[in-house]
Amino acid sequence: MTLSDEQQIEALRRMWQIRFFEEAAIRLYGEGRYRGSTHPYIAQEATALGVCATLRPTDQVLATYRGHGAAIAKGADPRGMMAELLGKATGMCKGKGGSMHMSQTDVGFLGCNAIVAGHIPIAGGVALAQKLDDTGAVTAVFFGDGASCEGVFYETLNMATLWKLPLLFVVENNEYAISTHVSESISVPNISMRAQGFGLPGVTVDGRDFYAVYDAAGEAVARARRGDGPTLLEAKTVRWGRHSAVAAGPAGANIDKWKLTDPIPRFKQELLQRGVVSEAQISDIERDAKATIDDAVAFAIESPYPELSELQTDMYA
Amino acid sequence: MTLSDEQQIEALRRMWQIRFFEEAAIRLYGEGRYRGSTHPYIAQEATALGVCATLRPTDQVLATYRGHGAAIAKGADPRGMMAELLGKATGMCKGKGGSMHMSQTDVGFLGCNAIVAGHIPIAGGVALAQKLDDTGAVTAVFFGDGASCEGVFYETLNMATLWKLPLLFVVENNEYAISTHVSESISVPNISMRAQGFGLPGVTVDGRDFYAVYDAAGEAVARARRGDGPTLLEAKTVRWGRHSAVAAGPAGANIDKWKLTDPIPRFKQELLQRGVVSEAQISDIERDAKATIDDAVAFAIESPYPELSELQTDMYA
Amino acid sequence: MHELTYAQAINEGIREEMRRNQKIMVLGEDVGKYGGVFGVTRGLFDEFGGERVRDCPLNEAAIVSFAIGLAIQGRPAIAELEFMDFTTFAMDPITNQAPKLRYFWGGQVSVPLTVRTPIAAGLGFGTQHSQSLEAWLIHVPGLKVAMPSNAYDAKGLIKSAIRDPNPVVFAESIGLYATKGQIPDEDYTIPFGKAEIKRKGDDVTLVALGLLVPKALKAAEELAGRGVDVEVIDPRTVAPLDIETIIASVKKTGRLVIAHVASKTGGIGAEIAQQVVERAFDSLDGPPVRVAAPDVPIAASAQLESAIIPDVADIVKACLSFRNARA
Amino acid sequence: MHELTYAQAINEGIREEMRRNQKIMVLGEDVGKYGGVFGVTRGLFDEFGGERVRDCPLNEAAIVSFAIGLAIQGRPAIAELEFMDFTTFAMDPITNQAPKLRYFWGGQVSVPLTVRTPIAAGLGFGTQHSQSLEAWLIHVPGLKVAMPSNAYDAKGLIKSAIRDPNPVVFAESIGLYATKGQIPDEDYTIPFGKAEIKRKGDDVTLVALGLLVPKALKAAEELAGRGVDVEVIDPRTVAPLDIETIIASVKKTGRLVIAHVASKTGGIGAEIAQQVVERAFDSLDGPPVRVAAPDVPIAASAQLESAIIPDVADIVKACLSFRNARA
Ligand SMILES: Cc1ncc(C[n+]2csc(CCOP(=O)(O)OP(=O)(O)O)c2C)c(N)n1
Ligand SMILES: Cc1ncc(C[n+]2csc(CCOP(=O)(O)OP(=O)(O)O)c2C)c(N)n1
Ligand SMILES: [Mg+2]
Ligand SMILES: [Mg+2]
Repeated sequence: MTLSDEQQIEALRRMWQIRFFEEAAIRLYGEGRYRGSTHPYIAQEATALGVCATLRPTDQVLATYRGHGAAIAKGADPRGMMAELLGKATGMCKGKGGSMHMSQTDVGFLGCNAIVAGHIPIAGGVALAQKLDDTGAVTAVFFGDGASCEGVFYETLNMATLWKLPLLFVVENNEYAISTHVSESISVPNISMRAQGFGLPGVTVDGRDFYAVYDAAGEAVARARRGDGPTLLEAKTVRWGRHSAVAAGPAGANIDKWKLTDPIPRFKQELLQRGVVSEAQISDIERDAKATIDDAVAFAIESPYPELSELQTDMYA
Repeated sequence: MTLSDEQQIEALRRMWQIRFFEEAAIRLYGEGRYRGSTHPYIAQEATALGVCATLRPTDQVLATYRGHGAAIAKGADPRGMMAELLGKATGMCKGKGGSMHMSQTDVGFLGCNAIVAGHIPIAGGVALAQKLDDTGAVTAVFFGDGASCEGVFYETLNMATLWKLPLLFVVENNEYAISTHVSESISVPNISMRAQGFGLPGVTVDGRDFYAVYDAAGEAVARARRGDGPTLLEAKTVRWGRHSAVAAGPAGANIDKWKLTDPIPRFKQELLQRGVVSEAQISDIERDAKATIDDAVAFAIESPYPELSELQTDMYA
Repeated sequence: MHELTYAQAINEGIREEMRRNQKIMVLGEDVGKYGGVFGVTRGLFDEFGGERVRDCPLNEAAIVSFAIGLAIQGRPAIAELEFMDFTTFAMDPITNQAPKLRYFWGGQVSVPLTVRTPIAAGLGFGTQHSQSLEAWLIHVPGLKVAMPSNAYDAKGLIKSAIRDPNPVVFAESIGLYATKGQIPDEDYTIPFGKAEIKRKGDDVTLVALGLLVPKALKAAEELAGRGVDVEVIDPRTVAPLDIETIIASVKKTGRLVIAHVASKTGGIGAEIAQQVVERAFDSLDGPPVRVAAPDVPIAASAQLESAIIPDVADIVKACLSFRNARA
Repeated sequence: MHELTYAQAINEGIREEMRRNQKIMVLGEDVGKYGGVFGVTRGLFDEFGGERVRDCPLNEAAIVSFAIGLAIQGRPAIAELEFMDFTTFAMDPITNQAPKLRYFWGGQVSVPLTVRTPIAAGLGFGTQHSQSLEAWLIHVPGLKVAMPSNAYDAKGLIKSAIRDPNPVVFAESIGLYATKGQIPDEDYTIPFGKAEIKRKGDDVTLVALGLLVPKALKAAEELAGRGVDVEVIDPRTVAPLDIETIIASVKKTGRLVIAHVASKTGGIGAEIAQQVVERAFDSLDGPPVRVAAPDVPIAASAQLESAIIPDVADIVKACLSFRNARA
């Protein structure tokens, strides 16, 4: 697979959208515009884009509560997302889901899930459906290092390998599960090594490097489309600092380290070096992404809250 | 570690006891002397004895519903077991546990468990307690190939490795979980390979070979006592035929194959070759084991059922 | 008409639905070639093949979750858990995922999931294999729960469950698997939320669930001999629950007995009683009476267990317990 | 006396018990250096070290199971689940293992286990982070369940829970963590199964759980202004449940309201109501009234959620709903 210039430009645009979306999400939380919590995807943008750039609209993505990045990367509408965050009737889930349950099935984004790892075996079922449909579609499931400790992850590794499902496990190792460092929770140095116990390929890449992620994901997706089964892809990354908008002080990587490894400037640099874009174009893309999110925020703020009658809808089909 | 002659003789005696116990259990079930079910350990005796011969009285063993073998191997009283099977007041659990919940804590047998794999993480906690007690004691947990698919098994592999617990995982791969062959349920050829994804040693041995099990278990136990952490020991074995006394027709290995690989004649043969016992002694041991079980059966049959007032006891300490 | 056991009736219901809709799948432990540990899926593997009747590794959480994944991709999925006690391993997908996904995604998907699982109460399997846990499930908004008491209902309800675009837990009773019933030759379904009055009566309303319905009918017969005319109601599904039929009956009889095999405290009996009390307080001669297992783990010993699981005599006694018995 | 928040009171209770008994352990996600996601275990790691205050990988089933293993080896264990909704992953150890082991082993072990877990209802976390699931747990024979409503009780009850040689689920309310109370300087415990009458009254008996106790007291004050004299009872533990105190009150007032944040159907309200109806039917002026969340998943949107979680106004309304209100 080769990436067109437009694809790379679109990837940068979405990386910016994610960054601005999350910054807005934190700001709006601070302003008391919604309750609960939100889990910023800041600093992990290259992983979502690197993976989703290998996917087709008919492929499926499932993500965790830290899933706004995957949503935008898969093409979800920032307006619907922002309105959802604020609990508005115009939200993609009518305000019923909030930050941790965003989904937009018509672009193949089968949602965030607030139960850590709960979505991994569901993704297995989605991939099984794809295999039976035999259309060459694949599923990518995003989850964290912490999630990789839950039993259902291993159960799914086993079943997906056994049944050769078109499934891409994307574990985003940002070193922390809330406060717990991977060295205190995972018995092997790389999470991709889990694959050795299950008989599927396991690969570790720098999750802050768009191209590295793209290449590894591309290979895994091609393998899956061929019917050769799943791959465990570990994207090593860092967390901006706080686990969530409500979590107490930084426990993750500190902001200086973060700035050095920010995937967006890095990707920008590479795009310039590769001659894909000019400096001027880059400013345009950044401005455009900003405008998209500003518009989404305005839309979300102006939107009405759901009617109370909505409490009773959507329970049963 | 070297085995004394007495230890080897005792191992043979207990293998016979297990065999006779299980034959009696099947017969008594057929006679309608108890309800529910029972899961014979027949043909797997060498594994329980090979492992338990490496253990001290203060070590702990946890097992599945197919756990009568582990119980006898760890020194549980056949009378208490047989009475438990028949639901009698003199049963080791006062009749409240039945076939699938036998336990005798004063010999370090922390019971059978009827939830497949449910006992594996409990064994992890027991091993953690031992590590904190720092007495060099270890825990061995027995479970089947089927159980190795449950998420809690992997969760425990991870935690035990991370915390270097004195835990010996003994997976008895008898090829079947009820009707499901390992090739249909496990994504790698040997279950011991799971260890590779978790960073602990994984070993596969012929579970019908007492000495092979003993040697591998001995190494693992020594490692655990030294504080070097857990080992995953896979004992390859066969199932006599039916999953349980109630299960429909044989789905496991057929009886001809089973006879060829019967661990008891094999062990007998080796004992003779090694000059540990004479033919005459062997007959005595067999007769003695038979007498023990016959006595247990008589004891169990003669014992009274629990009083109805027992319904309300033992709920709270 | 043809005669089938309760187990065969469920089998026939699944089979017919799988013929109607090629997308329907069966997943579980031993459901394939082996036909299920209690034989309920027997023959489905031969007819529909291993792709659609799929033996799974031994992992309940993943089985139900995979079924959810299939369901939200438009493939109605039937997952089997070998005993209801093992719902404990699948509680997350059963309660946090299946019944909530549609809601928290604002209606973007439907979840045509059926989780079949049998209750083994009274068979001597011991405390981890004998529980009737429907009370947990009725407390989960978005989940439907069926508890068939006979072959005819079992077939009609399993077909409704499979056709339902929403998650259903289908709680079978092993103690009923061998009971026989007459099954119409033509296609039929039984709607959820519609109780059946199994026997008309004027003196006591007796609501019984699953395994206890046949026992309730026996009790009613015995009571008739003693001049007490019992109306026996089988809710058939407990979520949704047809409380209207129960209330209408209580308005006539003034007395309510509820019988289930689950332990008493926190059981469904309390919920049914309170709904009736809320809406028909003035019609009641006295408090509703619960017949249920005592609040103890279920002992394996046959003698102990038979004292735990409610029987005909317990039901009779409850029906005679009203102070001003009319009869 | 000293002032502590509800969260600090639990912390102090755990701390004191850990000082009393060196064998006591704490296990959970983020319970160590971080001090717990809601700060309840803050400082314990520093005082007792990482061996006894143990950060675990993210796996609830293993955490609770390990705690059981420790408990049966004589080490009372306190396991934390970060939200009560995650009990779904640990349902097997919580319901099939901890409360049954002693029984099915005929009394050979005791299981001094405390599972601490907070209820997040009303905080906008959405449907998988907002459930109050105590109704599941009271249906499990062998399990005890505490639901403290204030700092004083929280400390006394956590100490009892830890000393109890039996498994306890200790359900905290995040909405109460910051509420303050006066704590005696000397050691005290609060026994399980002993309700507290928070306010005496003659007209209505109002039983409230956890988060709703303060709301019930506010409602009672408002009602007093309207001439309705409400007796507010906080059961403090729901298993065992001090039904005697509730019945004694109802015999006086003739009216019962039960308020909980869990959804109505299958909730504890039904159980309490039915126990009262069974034993004090003739004292009741009318049916017990339940104040509870409606039977829907809990939506994230603040507007929707606030309509779901019962509030003071809902309680007031319920207390005024009796036909022949005496006041
Ligand atoms: C089953 C479950 N357990 C615990 C939590 C609480 N929790 C939310 S996020 C989180 C940490 C997850 O860490 P990781 O998987 O590494 O993802 P990250 O936050 O780093 O993206 C925890 C423990 C939860 N939501 N679900
Ligand atoms: C959690 C759980 N799921 C399913 C069962 C039903 N069941 C009992 S034994 C068994 C097969 C276990 O196979 P394996 O672990 O290989 O042990 P074996 O019977 O071969 O000794 C199953 C599925 C159970 N008891 N518990
Ligand atoms: Mg992480
Ligand atoms: Mg096996």
